[in-house]
Amino acid sequence: MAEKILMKGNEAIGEAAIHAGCQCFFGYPITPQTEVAAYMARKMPKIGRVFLQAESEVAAINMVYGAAGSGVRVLTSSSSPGISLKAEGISYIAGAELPCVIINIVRGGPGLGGIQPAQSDYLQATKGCGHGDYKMVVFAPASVQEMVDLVQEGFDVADMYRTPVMVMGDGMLGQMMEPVEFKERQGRQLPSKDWATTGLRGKREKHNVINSLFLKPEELEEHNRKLQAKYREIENNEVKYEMYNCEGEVDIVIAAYGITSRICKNAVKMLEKEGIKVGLIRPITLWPFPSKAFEEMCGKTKHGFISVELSEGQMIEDVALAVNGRAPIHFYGRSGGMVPTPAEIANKIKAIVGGAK
Amino acid sequence: MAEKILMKGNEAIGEAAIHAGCQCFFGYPITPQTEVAAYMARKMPKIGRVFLQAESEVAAINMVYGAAGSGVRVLTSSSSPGISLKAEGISYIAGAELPCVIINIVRGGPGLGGIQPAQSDYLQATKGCGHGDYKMVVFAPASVQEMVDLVQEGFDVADMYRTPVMVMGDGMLGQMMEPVEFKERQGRQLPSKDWATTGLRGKREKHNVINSLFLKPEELEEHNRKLQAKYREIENNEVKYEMYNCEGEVDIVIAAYGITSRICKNAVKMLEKEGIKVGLIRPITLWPFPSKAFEEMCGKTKHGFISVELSEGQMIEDVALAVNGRAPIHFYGRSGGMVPTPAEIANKIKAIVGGAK
Amino acid sequence: MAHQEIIFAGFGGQGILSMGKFLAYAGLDEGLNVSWFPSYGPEMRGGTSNCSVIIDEDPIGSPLVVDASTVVVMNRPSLDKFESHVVPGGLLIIDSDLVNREPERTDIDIIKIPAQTAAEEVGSKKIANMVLLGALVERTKIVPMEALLHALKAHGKEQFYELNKKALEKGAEYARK
Amino acid sequence: MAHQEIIFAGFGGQGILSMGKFLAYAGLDEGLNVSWFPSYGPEMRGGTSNCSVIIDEDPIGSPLVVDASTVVVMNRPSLDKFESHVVPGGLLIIDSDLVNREPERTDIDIIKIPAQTAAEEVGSKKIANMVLLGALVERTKIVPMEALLHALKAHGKEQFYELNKKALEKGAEYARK
Amino acid sequence: MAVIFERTKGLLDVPTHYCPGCTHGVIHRLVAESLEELGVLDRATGVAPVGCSVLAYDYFSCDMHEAAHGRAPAVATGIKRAIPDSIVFTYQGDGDLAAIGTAEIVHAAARGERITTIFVNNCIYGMTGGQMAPTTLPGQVTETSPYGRDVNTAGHPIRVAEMISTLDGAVYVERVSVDSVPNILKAKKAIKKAFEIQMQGLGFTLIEVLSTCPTNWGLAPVEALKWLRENMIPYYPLGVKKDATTGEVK
Amino acid sequence: MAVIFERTKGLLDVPTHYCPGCTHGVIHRLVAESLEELGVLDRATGVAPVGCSVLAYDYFSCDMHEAAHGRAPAVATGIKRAIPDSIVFTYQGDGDLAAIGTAEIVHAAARGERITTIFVNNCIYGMTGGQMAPTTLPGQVTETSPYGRDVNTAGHPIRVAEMISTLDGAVYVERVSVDSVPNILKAKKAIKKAFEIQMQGLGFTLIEVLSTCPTNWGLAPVEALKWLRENMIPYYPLGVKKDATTGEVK
Amino acid sequence: MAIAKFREERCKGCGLCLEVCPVKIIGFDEKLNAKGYHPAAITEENMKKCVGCASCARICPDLVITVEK
Amino acid sequence: MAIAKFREERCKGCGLCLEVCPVKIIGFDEKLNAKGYHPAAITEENMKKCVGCASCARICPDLVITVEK
Ligand SMILES: Cc1ncc(C[n+]2csc(CCOP(=O)(O)OP(=O)(O)O)c2C)c(N)n1
Ligand SMILES: Cc1ncc(C[n+]2csc(CCOP(=O)(O)OP(=O)(O)O)c2C)c(N)n1
Ligand code: SF4
Ligand code: SF4
Ligand code: SF4
Ligand code: SF4
Ligand code: SF4
Ligand code: SF4
Ligand SMILES: [Mg+2]
Ligand SMILES: [Mg+2]
Repeated sequence: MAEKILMKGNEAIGEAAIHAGCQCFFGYPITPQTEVAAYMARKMPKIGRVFLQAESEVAAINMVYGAAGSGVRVLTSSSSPGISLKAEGISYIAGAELPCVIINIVRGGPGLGGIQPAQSDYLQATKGCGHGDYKMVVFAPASVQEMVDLVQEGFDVADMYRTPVMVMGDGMLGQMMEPVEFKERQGRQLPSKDWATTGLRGKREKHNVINSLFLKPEELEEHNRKLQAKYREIENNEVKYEMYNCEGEVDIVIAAYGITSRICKNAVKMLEKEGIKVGLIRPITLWPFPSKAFEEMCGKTKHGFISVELSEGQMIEDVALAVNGRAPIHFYGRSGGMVPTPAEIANKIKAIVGGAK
Repeated sequence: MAEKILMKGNEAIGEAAIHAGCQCFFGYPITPQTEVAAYMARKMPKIGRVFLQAESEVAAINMVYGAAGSGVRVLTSSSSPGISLKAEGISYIAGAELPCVIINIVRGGPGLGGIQPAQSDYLQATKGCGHGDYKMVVFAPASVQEMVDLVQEGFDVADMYRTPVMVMGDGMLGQMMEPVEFKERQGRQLPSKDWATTGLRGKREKHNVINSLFLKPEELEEHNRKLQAKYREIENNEVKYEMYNCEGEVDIVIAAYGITSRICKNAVKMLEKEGIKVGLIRPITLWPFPSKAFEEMCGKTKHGFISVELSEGQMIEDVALAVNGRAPIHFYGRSGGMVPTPAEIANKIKAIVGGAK
Repeated sequence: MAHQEIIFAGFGGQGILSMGKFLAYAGLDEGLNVSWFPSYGPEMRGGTSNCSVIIDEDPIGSPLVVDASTVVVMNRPSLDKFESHVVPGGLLIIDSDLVNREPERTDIDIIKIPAQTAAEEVGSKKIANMVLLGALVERTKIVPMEALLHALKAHGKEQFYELNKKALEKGAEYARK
Repeated sequence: MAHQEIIFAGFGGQGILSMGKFLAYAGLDEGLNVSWFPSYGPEMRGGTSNCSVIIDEDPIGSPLVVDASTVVVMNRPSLDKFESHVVPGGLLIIDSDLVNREPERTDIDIIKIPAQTAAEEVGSKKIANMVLLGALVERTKIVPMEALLHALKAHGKEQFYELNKKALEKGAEYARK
Repeated sequence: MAVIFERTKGLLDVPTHYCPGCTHGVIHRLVAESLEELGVLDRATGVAPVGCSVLAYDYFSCDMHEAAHGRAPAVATGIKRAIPDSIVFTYQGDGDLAAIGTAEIVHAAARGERITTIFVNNCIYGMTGGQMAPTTLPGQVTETSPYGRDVNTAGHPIRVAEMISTLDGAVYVERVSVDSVPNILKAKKAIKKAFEIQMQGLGFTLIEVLSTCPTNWGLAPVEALKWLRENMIPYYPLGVKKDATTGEVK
Repeated sequence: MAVIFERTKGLLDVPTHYCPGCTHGVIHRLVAESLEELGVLDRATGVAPVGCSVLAYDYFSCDMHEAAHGRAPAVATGIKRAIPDSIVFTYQGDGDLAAIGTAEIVHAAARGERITTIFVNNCIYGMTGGQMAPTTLPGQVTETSPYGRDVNTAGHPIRVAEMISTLDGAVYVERVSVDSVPNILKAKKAIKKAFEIQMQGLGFTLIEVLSTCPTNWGLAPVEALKWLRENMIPYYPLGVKKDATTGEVK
Repeated sequence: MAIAKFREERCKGCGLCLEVCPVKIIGFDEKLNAKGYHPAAITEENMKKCVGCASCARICPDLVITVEK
Repeated sequence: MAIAKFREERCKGCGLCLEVCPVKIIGFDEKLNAKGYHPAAITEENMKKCVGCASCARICPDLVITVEK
C-alpha cells in the first residue's frame, strides 16, 4: 500500500492523471481549478510529457481533440464558464468518438457568477453540453481520494468506449486537502487504438481519419444509432453509486452527490440520534444515472426522496425520472457558493417527515 | 389583413424581427440558416438599422450582449455547432438578465454532423446550454407563419422578463417556403428599460451596470433566487401548446413539436381512417414545457404517450417528467437529417396499440 | 384532386426553383395550402438543383416530397434519381432535349417535351422551364392556368410576363397532344 | 475528544496555511480523518488568509469550518471576523503582538500569546505561527505533540525543524501557564 | 490656494480592491480623467474585462458593462452599433485581450470599430494568481511557467500594439507605460488622443499600457516599477505604433 | 516515353466534390506532392477545416483529422505535441482561419508550433454559399455584403500573411497564387519549403495561397483566374513576408 | 513527341487547361461524360503539336491529365 | 507654498509616492489605518518643503492625494 499524503484536490487530479499515463495536458487558467494546470506545469516537463497552456478553453479542447485522435491519453481541466466554451469541442469529440478526460471544478453561475463551490452544471454535464445526440460519462467524486480514483478510472472508461469522460467536482473538492494514496491499479483490458492518426508508418494501408461529419442523412443516422448503442452499453455496465443507511425501511432517502453527499451523511447521523432513519443514495456516475438504486428504494421509503444540491434543482429531474411517480420527491438546494450545514439539511428533512418518531 | 406571400422560413425570421423593431442583427454564417443573415444584410442598412457579420458565433453573442444591454432589440441566428459556441454568452445574457432573441435552425449532430433537419438540440436548449442555474424560453414553431409570429412574440417575452428567448426551428422550416402574413400585432405592455447603458445623458444620477458577477455567495444566491422566481412566473404565464384530436378517450397521444408535429398530424389522419384514435400534444414552448396538457391526458389515453422526435430521445424526458409514471411512454425517433413519413409513424403506433379496433 | 406532390429537378440555372415557386403561388392564390422546399447543402455544388412543391386542401405535413404525384426533370441525373419517386399512375415530365435516355417506368403517365427547342421557338431557351410547367398544369389541372398566369404577373418580372405566358401555352399544347 | 474544527487566520505570508497543514498531517499520522480547506479567490487580494482544518474520528462532511472548536488569529481583521465563530466553551488563540484589541467573548477559553516576541526569542519572527500551533496542540490535545513533531520532520523543511520544534515548545509553555 | 491635483469625477469615490501599488489604479484614473476632460462622461459606456479589473464597473462613474473573458471588444461593438453617438471603451488585461480574446480584438480593429481599447499589459494573469500570459517575457517565472517561460515550448510573447497596427481599421495605436510620472503624463496624452479620435469617428484606437503586478511578480511596488522599466520596456518598446490620422506607421 | 506529369501518391485516387475550375484542387495537389517528394507521407497528419475543403480528409492519402470550424491550428497542435516527429499541416479557408479561427492561428504562430498552415484565401465563404469573409475585397458583392463590402461598416480586409509575420514564432510566411502555371510552380516551391522548415523543427510556417471560387464569385473558371490576378494580387501582394531562416522580414 | 492523356470521367469541363496550353490544342469533347460535363480533349491531329510542357496538367484542379514525352 | 493632502483611510502603503517625490518628504505613518496599512504621510515640518509638483498624486494608484498650491 502506498503512503498516504495530504493533497489538494486539484493537485491530486494532476497526479492521478500522471499515474494513469496521461501524456498531454492542455488547459486555460480559471478559478477554482488553476492548481491543476500549475501542478501539470511543474510535473509534466520533468517526465518528458506535455504541458501546454492554451490561448483559451476553445483552443484547449481542440488540442485535446488532436492529441486524443493521435492516440495518447490527454487531460483538460476548467470550471463552469470555461466548460461552456468547450461545448462545441466536446460535441466534436463525442461525434468523432475520441477518448479523453475533462475536469469541471464547478463554480457558481450563471455568467461570470462567482468562484465559490457549486453543483449548478449538473444539467449541462448530463444533458446538454453541446449540440446533437450524445452523452458523456460524468463522474462525481466526493473526496480527494475518490477524485484520484475516478480520474484514473476515467481514462480507462474513455479508452474502453472511445468517449469523453467528465470528472465533475466543485470549488471545495478542488481546493481542499485530504489524505490520498496512489494505489497500484488493476487496469482494464483495453482495445487497441488502431484508429489513431499516428501516421501510416508503413504499418497500415489505409489512412486513418478522425471525423464527425456525415453528409448523408442515412450515414449520420447510422452513426447516431451506433453511438446510442454504445451509450446503452455504458448504461448497462458503468453505473456507479453508493447506498448509505439504506437497509430496511427508511423515513426518507436523500439523493446527493459530491461534496454535498458528505454533508448529508452528517445530517443522516444527526437525524439518526433523533430517531429518524434517513437513507442516502450517492450517484457516483451522474451519467449514467443510478436509476435502479432509486427504483429499489421506492417501496422502502415512507416520505419518498429529497434531492439535496448546490444548485436550484437540477439532479432532481433525474431522480424524478428514476422514481417515475412511485414516491414523492422533495428538494433542498443552496446556490451561488452557499454550502448548507448538516443541521440545515436535517431541519428540512424534519419538516418533511414531521419531526422525530 | 395583410397580404399572404410565400417566404422562406429563414427570410421570414428576418422580416419578422424587422417588424418587431429589431435594431441590430449580429450573426455568423452557417447552413441551414444562412439566409437569415443574407436577408438582414439586404434589408437592415436600407432602413438605417444594423447588420453586422461577426467574426464568429462567440463574437456575435457577445455583440448581442452589448446591444441588448444598451436597450435595443437585437437578434442573432445560428445552427447547432454555432449555438454550442454561444453557450457561455447565453449564460452571461441570462445572468445579466438581458432580453434578446436567438434563432437555432437545428441540423444533425453531434460534432460537425450534417446539415439536414434535426431536433437534436432539444436538451441543450431546454436544459444545459451553458453553465449555471438558468433557463431560456424556447419557442418551437411548426410553420413559417408561426415562425414569424413567435419571433415577434419572442421579442416581447424577452423584454417582458429580461430573458433570452430562443426560437428553435430545423433545416426544413428554415429552407421551406410557405405563405405568411405579417399581421398588425397587439403588443404587450412592456416595462421600460431604465437599466440600459444608454449613457447617463444628464437623466440619471447613478450609472447603469450590466453584469453577472456576484463575488459574495450570499449575493449570488440571492440573484439566483430572483432568477428562479422569474422562471416560475414564466412557467405560470407563458406556456404555449396545441392539442389536436384530444377530445374524449384516445388510443394513444403523440408528443411532437415543430416540423415533426405536422408529419404526425398526417399520421393521425391516416390512423383515424383505420379506426385508431390518436391525440397529439404539440408543445410550442419547449421551456416552459406544457406539462399540464400531458397530465390532463394521462387518464384519457389507453396506451399512453409516444414522443416522436427528429432525435434519439430527448423531449421524451420532459414527457416522462410530466406524465410521472401515470401512463406508459413510447418513443419513435429518426436522426441525422432523416425525416419520417406519416406511414412510418402510423406503423409504429399500430405496433403499440395493436392494429385497428 | 386538390392534393399534388411535385418534384422539379435539373441543373442549377435552369429555373428549377422558380418553376416550383410560381406553381406554389398559383396554389396559394387558389386558397390552397402550399409548400416549397429546395434541396440544400453541398450537393448543390455538383450543379444539381431540385425542389419539392406540395399543393393540398388539407394542411401540409413534411414539405419534402418522397412519393411524387408528378416529377419534372430537366437533365439525365435527375431522371436517374427521381424516376422511381413517381407514384404508380403519376406523371413524369421530361425535357427530352436534355435527357438522353428513355424512362423505364411503364406504370405512369409520361410527357416528353423537347423543351429547349420549344422555348427557343417562343423566344429563349431560358424559359424551357415554363414550357414544362405549362404542360404540368394543363395535364394535372392542379391549378387553373389563369391562376398560374396571375402568379407570374404578380411575382415574376414584368418584362418576361408575355414571353413566359407564351411558353406556358406552348407547354400546355404538348400536354394536350 | 477526537473531533476538532479549527480556523487559522491572519495575513498572507504569516504561515497560516502551513500551520493548518502540519496539524492536519499530525492528525493523519494518528490515523484520524483530516481535511484542510483554504479561503480562496479575490479576498486573498486584501492580504488576508485563512484555512479550516478538521480532525475527526468519523468521516468529515464539509471541510469548511463554521462553528470552530478552536480559532487561531494572527491579526485584528481575523479576530473581528472569526471571534464569533468559536463555539461556546471553545478556544481562541490570539497573537497579542499583532492584535490590538481585547476579545469580547467571555464564554470561551482564550490564550493570548505575544507570539512575535516569543518567536523572536526562539530565533525568528517567521515562526510565530509555530508558537501558536504549539499552544493549540498543548491545550486541546487534539494530537500528541510527538505526532506534530513527526509531521514537521516528514513534511517540513529539514533546516527549520529544530527551530520549529523550539517554537512549538515555547507555545506549549504559554498554554500551560 | 489653487487645487493642482484632485480626484476626477470619472471615478466613483470608492476604494478599489487592487493590491497595494498595482498600477491598474493609475490607469483607471487616466481613462476617467480623459473622459471627464473631453466632456463625454455623460455618453460614455465602458466595458470591464474578466481579470483583476473585472470590478472596474464599480469604479467608473459612467455606464458600464462587465463582459465575458476576452469578449469586451465584441460587447463594445454591440454597444457602439446600438448607440452610435456613445463613447465606448474596453479596459482589458493581457490574458483577456491577447489570449482568449485575440479574435475579438483583431476583428474590432480590422472593422475600424469606433471604440477605444485600453490594453493593460502586465505580463501575467493577475486575477487567477499569476499564470503565464501571452505577453509573459521569455524566462519569466509564473505559476504555469515554473521553470521560466521556455519559448521553445510555450512560444514567444506577442507584441499586441505592433500586431494590431498591421490592420487597416486601426487608426491610432500607441504603447505607453505608467512606471514613472513622466511616462504617466505621456500615457494620459495618448489615452486622451485615442478618445478624441473616437469622437471624430475615424476608427479603432488602442493604447497598450505597460503596468505592474507586484503581487504576482513577487516584488514590492517600487521594485515592480523598476522591473517594468528594465525588463518590459526593452521587449515592448514605447511609442506611437500607428497614427493613420497623420499617416504614420512605425 | 517518360512520364512528365502524373498524379501524386499523396492524394487518393478519387474524384473531388469541388466545383469545376475551383483551384482548391490545384492546392491539394501541391501539398500532396510536397509531402510525397519529401518522403514524409508516412508520418504526415493533415487537418481539414470546415469550409469547402472539409472533405480534404477523403482526398489526402496520409492520416487526417477533420477539425471544428477555425480550430485546425489547435487540433494540429494537439497532434504535433502528442507525436512530435509527425509532419502536421492544416489546410484552411479564409473564413475558417481569418474569422472564427483568428485566435488559434495567431497563437499557433506565436508559439512557433512546428506545423505548416496552408491558408487558402478566396475572398469569400465558399461552402456556405458566398458570404463575406474577412478577406473579401472592398466593394466586393457577396451574400452578406449585397451592396459591396462597405469598409465603413464591415471593416477592412485582413492581410493574414503580413499580420502573422509580426509574430516571433512564425519563421516562414509567404503569399503565393495559383492563377497561372508560373505562379503554381512558385506556390509549390513555397509549400515545399515550409514543410522542409517544419522538418528542421524551426517553427511555424504559413503559406497563404490566393485561390478562386468561380461559383460564388459568379464567374467562369477562366474569368475567375483573371479576377484573382486583377483584383486580389494588388490587394494581397505576393512574395515572402518573412523568412526567419535567413532573417528576412518584408 | 509528347502526349497529354485525359482521364475523361474525372474532367469537369472547367476549361483551365484550354486556357494555359501554349499551343492551344485542347478543346471540349462533344459528348458528355458521366458527370454531365463536356470533357477536355485533344484531337489526334492536334496532339502532334503538344510540346509536353505539362501546363495543362499543372493547372487542372482535378488531376485529369498525365503528360508523357 | 504647497500642500499635499492624504486621504489616509484610502492609502495602501505601497510607497510609490515616497519614491517619486522629488524632495523625498513623504514617509509612512507609525499607526495602521483601518485597512491595516501604515499610510503615507508628510510631517508638518516636511510639508514646508513640498514644491507642489503633484508627482505623488499622479503615481498614487488609489487617489489618496490632493495637491494644492
Ligand atoms: C472563460 C473564462 N476563462 C477563464 C477565466 C478565468 N480568468 C479570470 S481572469 C483571467 C486572466 C486575467 O488576466 P489578465 O487579463 O492579464 O488581467 P489581469 O488580472 O492581469 O489584470 C482568467 C484566465 C474566466 N473567468 N472565464
Ligand atoms: C461553428 C461553425 N460556424 C459556422 C459554420 C458554417 N461554415 C461552414 S464552412 C464556413 C465558411 C467557409 O469559408 P472558408 O473558410 O473561406 O472556406 P471556403 O469554403 O471558402 O474554402 C462556415 C461559416 C460551421 N460549420 N461551424
Ligand atoms: S494581482 Fe496583480 S494585477 Fe491584480 S490587483 Fe494585484 S497587483 Fe494588480
Ligand atoms: S464553392 Fe467556391 S471554393 Fe467551394 S468548391 Fe465551389 S468554387 Fe471552390
Ligand atoms: S502538355 Fe503543354 S502543349 Fe501539351 S496539351 Fe498540355 S499544355 Fe498543351
Ligand atoms: S483543367 Fe482539368 S477539369 Fe478542367 S477542363 Fe481541363 S482537364 Fe477538365
Ligand atoms: S506634490 Fe511633489 S513635492 Fe509635494 S509631496 Fe507630492 S511629490 Fe512631493
Ligand atoms: S502612493 Fe498612494 S497608496 Fe501608495 S503609499 Fe502613497 S498615498 Fe498610499
Ligand atoms: Mg495581466
Ligand atoms: Mg474562403
